[in-house]
Amino acid sequence: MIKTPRFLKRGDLMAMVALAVLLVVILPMTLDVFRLNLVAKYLTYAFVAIGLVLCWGMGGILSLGQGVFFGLGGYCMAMFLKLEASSVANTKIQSTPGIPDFMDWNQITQLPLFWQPFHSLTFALIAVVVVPTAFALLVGTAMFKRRVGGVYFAIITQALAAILTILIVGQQGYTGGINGITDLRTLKGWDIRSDHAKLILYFVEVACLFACIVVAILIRNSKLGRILVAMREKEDRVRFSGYNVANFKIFAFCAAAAFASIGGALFTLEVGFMSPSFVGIVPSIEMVIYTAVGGRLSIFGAVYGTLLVNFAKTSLSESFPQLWLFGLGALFIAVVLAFPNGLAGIWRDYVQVHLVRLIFRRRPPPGAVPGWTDDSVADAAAAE
Amino acid sequence: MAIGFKQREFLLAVEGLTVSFDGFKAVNDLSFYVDENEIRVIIGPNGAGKTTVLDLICGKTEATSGSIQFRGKELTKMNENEIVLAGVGRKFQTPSIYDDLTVFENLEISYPRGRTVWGALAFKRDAAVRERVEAVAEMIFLKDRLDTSAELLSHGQKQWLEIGMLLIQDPDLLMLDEPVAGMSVSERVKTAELLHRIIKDRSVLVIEHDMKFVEDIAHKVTVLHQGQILSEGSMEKVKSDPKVIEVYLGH
Amino acid sequence: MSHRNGDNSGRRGSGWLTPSRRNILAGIAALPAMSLIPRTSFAEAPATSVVNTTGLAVTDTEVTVGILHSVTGTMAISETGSVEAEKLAIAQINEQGGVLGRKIKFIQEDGASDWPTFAEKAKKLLVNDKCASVMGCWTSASRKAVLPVFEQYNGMLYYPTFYEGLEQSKNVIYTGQEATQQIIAGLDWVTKEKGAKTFYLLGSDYIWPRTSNKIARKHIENHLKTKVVGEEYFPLGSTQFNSVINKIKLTKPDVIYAIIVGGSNVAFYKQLKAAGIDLSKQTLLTISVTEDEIDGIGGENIAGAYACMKYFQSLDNPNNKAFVAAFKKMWGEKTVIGDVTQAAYLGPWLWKLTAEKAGSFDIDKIAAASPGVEFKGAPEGYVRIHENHHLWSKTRVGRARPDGQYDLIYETKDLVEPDPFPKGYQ
Amino acid sequence: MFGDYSVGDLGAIFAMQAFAGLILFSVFVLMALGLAIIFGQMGVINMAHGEFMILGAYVTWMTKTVFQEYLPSLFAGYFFLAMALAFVAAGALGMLVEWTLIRHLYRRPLDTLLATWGLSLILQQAYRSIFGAREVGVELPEWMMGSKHITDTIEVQINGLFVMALTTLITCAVAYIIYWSRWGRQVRAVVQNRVMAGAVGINTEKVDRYTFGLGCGIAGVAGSAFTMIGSTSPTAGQLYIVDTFLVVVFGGAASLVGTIASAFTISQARSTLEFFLSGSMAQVLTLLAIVGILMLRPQGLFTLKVRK
Repeated sequence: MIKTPRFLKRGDLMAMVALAVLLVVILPMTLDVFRLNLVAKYLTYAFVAIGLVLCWGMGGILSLGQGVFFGLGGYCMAMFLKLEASSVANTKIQSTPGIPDFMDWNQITQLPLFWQPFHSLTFALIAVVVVPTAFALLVGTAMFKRRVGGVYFAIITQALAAILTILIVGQQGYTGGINGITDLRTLKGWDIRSDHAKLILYFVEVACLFACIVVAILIRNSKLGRILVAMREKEDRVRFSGYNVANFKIFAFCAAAAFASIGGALFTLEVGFMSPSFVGIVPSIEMVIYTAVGGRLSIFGAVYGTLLVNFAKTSLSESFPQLWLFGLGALFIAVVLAFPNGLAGIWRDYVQVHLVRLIFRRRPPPGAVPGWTDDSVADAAAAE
Repeated sequence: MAIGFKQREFLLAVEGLTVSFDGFKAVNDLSFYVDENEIRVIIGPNGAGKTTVLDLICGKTEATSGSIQFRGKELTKMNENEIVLAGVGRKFQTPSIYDDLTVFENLEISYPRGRTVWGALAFKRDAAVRERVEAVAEMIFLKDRLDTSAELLSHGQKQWLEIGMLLIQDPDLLMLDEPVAGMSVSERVKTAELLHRIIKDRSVLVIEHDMKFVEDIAHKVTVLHQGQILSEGSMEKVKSDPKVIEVYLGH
Repeated sequence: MSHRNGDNSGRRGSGWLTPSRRNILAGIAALPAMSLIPRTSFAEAPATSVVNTTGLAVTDTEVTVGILHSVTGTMAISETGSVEAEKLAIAQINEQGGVLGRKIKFIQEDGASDWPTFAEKAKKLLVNDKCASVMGCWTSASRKAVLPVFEQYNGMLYYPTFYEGLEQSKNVIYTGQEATQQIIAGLDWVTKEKGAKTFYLLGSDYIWPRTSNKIARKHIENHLKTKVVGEEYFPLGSTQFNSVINKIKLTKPDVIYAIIVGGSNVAFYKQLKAAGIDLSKQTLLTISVTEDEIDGIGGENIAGAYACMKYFQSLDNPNNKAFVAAFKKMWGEKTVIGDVTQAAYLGPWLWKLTAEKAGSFDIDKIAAASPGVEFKGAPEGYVRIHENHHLWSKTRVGRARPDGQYDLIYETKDLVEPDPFPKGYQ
Repeated sequence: MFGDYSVGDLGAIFAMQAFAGLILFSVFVLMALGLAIIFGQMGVINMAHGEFMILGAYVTWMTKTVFQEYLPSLFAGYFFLAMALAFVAAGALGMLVEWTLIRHLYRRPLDTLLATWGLSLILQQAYRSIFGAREVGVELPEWMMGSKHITDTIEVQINGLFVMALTTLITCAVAYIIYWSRWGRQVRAVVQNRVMAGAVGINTEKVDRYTFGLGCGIAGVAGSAFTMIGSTSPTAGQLYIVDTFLVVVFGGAASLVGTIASAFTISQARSTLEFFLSGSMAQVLTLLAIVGILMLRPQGLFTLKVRK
C-alpha cells in the first residue's frame, strides 16, 4: 500500500523516453543545422530552468541571479577557448602577441594571473562547475545562515547580477568588457564552428541534459526533495523537526547554480562567445519565466517551457518584433494569474484527464490525484 | 558543585528568563523547573507570554537575558535544530504540517534519521522506517490515510498528524501549544486519550485553556500573567489562589 | 501622439516597403542629386547564373538583402535612424532600377539590443535567407558578435557606426569613421583654434570610448605636447554626473572631451547646464552626440558644444539637401539625421555601386571590388572605399545650436585616410 | 591626491560634493517613496515601478508640447501642472493595475514580482509604439535652469534645489497621509491584520487600491521630476529599479524613516566614492556594501523588533 520509491519511477522513465525521442530523433531529423543549433542554444537555458525547479519550484527560493552562474560557467569555458584562439601565430598583428585581442586593445602586456590556469582544459572544465557553485555556496551561506529569504533573497540576487555585470563591463581589460569574449574557434584543435561540430555538440549537450535531468529526479525523489517541498510550505516545522534549514537551502541553491553553470559552458561552445548580457537582470528573470511556463514543479516541464518560450521568441520576433515584448509580458502575467502550474499543470488538468478516460475508460490510475508527487506522471504525459 | 547537582535534578531549568520586544517585556525574569516525567500545564490570560515561553525554549525567539538549561545543556545558545536533536519537541498552536505531502511523507520527514543534507540524499525508506511510521499512524488514528495528501485532512486530523510528527521524533520534552483548540467534542475526547497515551515516559509542557482538560492531565500548573509567574503548584492550590482568581479565573 | 514614425521601423519589411508608398515616391521626386548616380535599366539585367555563382538569394528580378538592427530594447533609441536611412536608400535604388537590373528586397531582423540575438539573426540572414549583403549593427559589441558569423558563412556586412578601429575584415565595409578619423583632426583643430592646453577625458565604460580616449590621450601627450588632467568612465546608463562635474569645476580644463553615450548623455548635459557650466565659455568637444542624441538632450542644454563628426544635417551641398528632403518626406518632418544615419544610408549605395563594378553579387567579388569604389552622391560629399574596407572621408567640427542642429565650423581640406591600426596610438 | 588643490578649493569640493550628495539623496527618496509604500505597506513587489516613473516623464513631455504649441505665455509654469497630471495618470494606471492584476496576488509576493515584470515589458513596448523608440527631450522653463553663485567656486543648481524642495514636500505629505490621516490609519490597520480590519468595517479592497495608486502616483511625480536630470525613453525606467529596491530594502521595508535614512546613507556613500574612484567602481562598491550589510542585518537598518 505504501509506495516504495524506485530508482526512477515509471512516469519519469516514460517522460524521459518521450523527451529523448523528441530531442534525439525528431528534431535532428526535421531541422536543418541552423535551426538545430538554435535548439541547442535554447537547451542551454533548460539547464538553468531545471535548476530553478529544484531551487524555486520545490524549495521556494526564487533567485533572480541565475544569470550570474550561467555567465560564470560560460566565462570559464570561454577563457579556455579564447586562450586557444589567441595563440601567438593567430595574434601576430597585436603589440603583444599570444594574449587575447581585447587585452591587447587595453594595453595589457601580460596574461593576468587568474587567466593562466585556463590554458588547461581539465582545469577549465572543473572551474566551469566549481567556480559558480563555490560562489553560490558563499552567497547562500551568507544569506541563508542569516535567514534572508523570500523577497529579500530575490532582490539581493538581483543586485548581485547587477554588480557582476558592472564589474565585468568595467574591467574590460581582463574580461572583454561589454563585448564579452568573442571569436572562439577551436577546442583542442577541433573547429567548433563547423556544421559537423555543431551536430556533435548538440548530441553532447543532449547527453548532459539527460544527466542533469536524472540527477534532478534523484534529488526530487529522495527525502531531500520532500524536505525542500516541506521547507517551502512550513519552514519552521522543518526546523523544529530537527533539520538545519539553511543547509538544505544552500544545497538547493548550489545545485541550481551548478546546473546553470553547465548550461553556460555549453552555451559558449554552441554559440561561440560569451558576453555580460547573460549575467544581468533581464536574462536572469527571463530564465525564471521558462521554469514558470513549464510548470515550476516539473523538471520535464522546464525543458518544454524553455523550448516553447524560445521558439515563440524567435518566430515572433522574426515576423513581429514589436509584438514579441507584448507577448512575453502577457506570458508572465498569464502564467502567474491563470496557469500557476504552467504547461505541466495544463497537461495534468485538461489533457491527461481526457487521455486517461480514453485509455482506461473506467477509473483513473492510482496517483492521478492532484499533488506534486504525481508530477512525474504529468511530466510523462506532457512529453508525449 | 551545587549548580551541577541542580542541573541533573531537573529536566528543564528556566532561570531569570527575560525577553523584550522594543522595550515591552513579554517575559520578565521568569524562573521555573520541570522534572523528568512531569506534566506541566501553563495557563494564563491572553498576552501573558505563554507562547513566547515555548518560543524561547525551542529557540524560535532569542532571549534578552536569562538561561534555559535542558539536561545541563544551555538552550539559549543553540539553534532550533540542535535543540530538537537534544530532545525537545514542539507543536504549534495552529496545525503546522506539510499540505503538499502525504500523511506518510509528513511522518517520514520527522523520522529521526537522515537529518543532514547528505543524509537526506542517501535516506532509504527501509522496513524500520515503514514500521515506525505505521505504528505512529495507528496511534494518531490515521493508519488508513497514509497515502492521503495532508491538505485533505480535517482540522482535528491535522492536529493529530502534527502530534504524530512529534511522537516519531521521540522527544524527552514535548511542548504542546493548545492541542485541543478548535476541535469538535468527539475529536477532543480522542485527543485526550491520545495525549494520555503519549505522555508516558516523557516530560510534557502544555499550554491549554480548557480547564477540564488541564485538570485531567496536569501534575503541576504554572499561571503566567504579564510575563511573570503569578502562581505555581497543583491545580487545587492554583485554583484557590486569590491572585489567580482575580486576574484569570475571575472573569 | 507619435512624433515620429518610430513604429514603422520595426515592422518586417520583406518584399516591398511598409511605409506609405506615396511618401516614398514624393521623396524620390525631390531628388535632383540622384542625377549624379549612374542609372541602370532593367533591360541590361545580366543573367542570374552570371551574377550569382554561390547560391545567394538572387532571382532574375530580385536580390535579397538583410537589415539587422535593434528595434526593441535600449539600443532601439540609436538604431532607429539607421534602419530608416537604409530603407530610404533601398527605396531610392529600386526607383532607379535596382542593382544589376534587380530590385532589392529586404528582410529585416531585430537584434533586440542583445548581442547573441544579433549573432543568431545574422546567421539566419546568411544561412537561411542567403542575403547578398546585410546592412546592420550599431554597437561594437553587436559587430563583434556577428563578425565570426560573417567570416564563417562568407557574408557581407555594411556597418554604419563610427567605432574604435582595431579591426579589418574582408567581410565588412565600415561606412562610419574609425577612431583616428574622428579624433585626431578634431584635437588638432581645438588646439590650434582654441589654444587648448588641458583636456578632461570622459566616457561611458566600454570599448569604444576607452579606445578613443586612449588614442586621444596619446595624441594629446605625444603629438600636441599638452596635458590630460583627468579621465573618467561611467557605467552605461549612469545618470549621476554631479561628482565629475565638481571635479571638472576644480581642475578647470580648457577642453572637456566627452564620449558619453545613450541615456547617460541626456543626464550629463542637463546636469552640466544646471551646474552652471556655460558651454559658450567652456569648450566641450564630443564625438558621441549627433543630431539624433540632441533630440533627447534638448538643444538648449547642449548649445555651444562642439562635435567632431563627418556629417551634419546642416551641411550645405546639393546631395545633402536632396537627401534631407527625401528623408523627411519618408519619415516625417520632425525627424533629424545624425552622422550614423547618414553612414547607414551609404551602405546600400556602396553595395550597389560595388556590385555593378564587379558585375556580380558574389561575396568574394564584392569584397575584392570594394577598394576604390567611389560614391559621388553621398550626402557628406564624396567618399571612397579604402583598401582596408573603411571609407576615406572628411572630418568636420560643428557647433551645436539651440534648435538641435550643428553649424559647420571647420572641415579638413582633404579626405582623411582611414587607419584602423594606427601606429603609435596603441 | 589632494596635493593639487588649495585649501579653499578643498572646502569648495566638500561643499559641492555634499550638495551633489543631497541631490542624489532627494532623487533616491523620490524614487523609493512610492515603492516603500507599495512594498512596505502592501508587501507587493512592483517591478514595473520604473515604468510608472517613465509614464510620469512622458506625461510631462506631452504637457510641455501642448504648452509650447498653444500656451507659450504660460510656459514658465507648465511644470507644476505636468507634475499634477503625472501623479493622476500614474496613479490611475496604478489603480487599474491593482484591480486587474495585483489584487489576485496578495498572498504570493514572489508572483507579484513576475507579474509586474511582465507588466513592465508591456509598458515599455507600449511607450515605444506610442512615443517612438528615441528619447524625447523635455525642455524646462528658463527659471528652472542654471545655478546660483554662492562663492566663486561654489554654485548651487536650481533644479537641484527644486528636486529637494519637491522631495521634502512629498515626504511630508506621505508621512501625514500614512501616520496621521484617518485613511493612513486604515492602511496600517489593513497591513497589520487584513481580516480584522475587514471585520471592523474597513473596506480593505478600496484601501489596497488607493494605496497602490498612491505609490504609483508618487512614482509618476518622481518620473516627472527626473526629466530635469535624466533621459526619457521607453527603457529608461529599468535603470532605476535595482537602486530603488536596494534603498527600500536597506532601509527596512516597513519604515518610512528607514527609507529616508537608507537613501541618505547610500547617496552620500556613492557620491563620496564617485569623487575618489571611477563611476563604475563607486557603483560596484556601494552595491557590494549594501548587499554585505543586508546579509549581516537582513531586516534592514530600521525595523522594529517584533515577535514573528
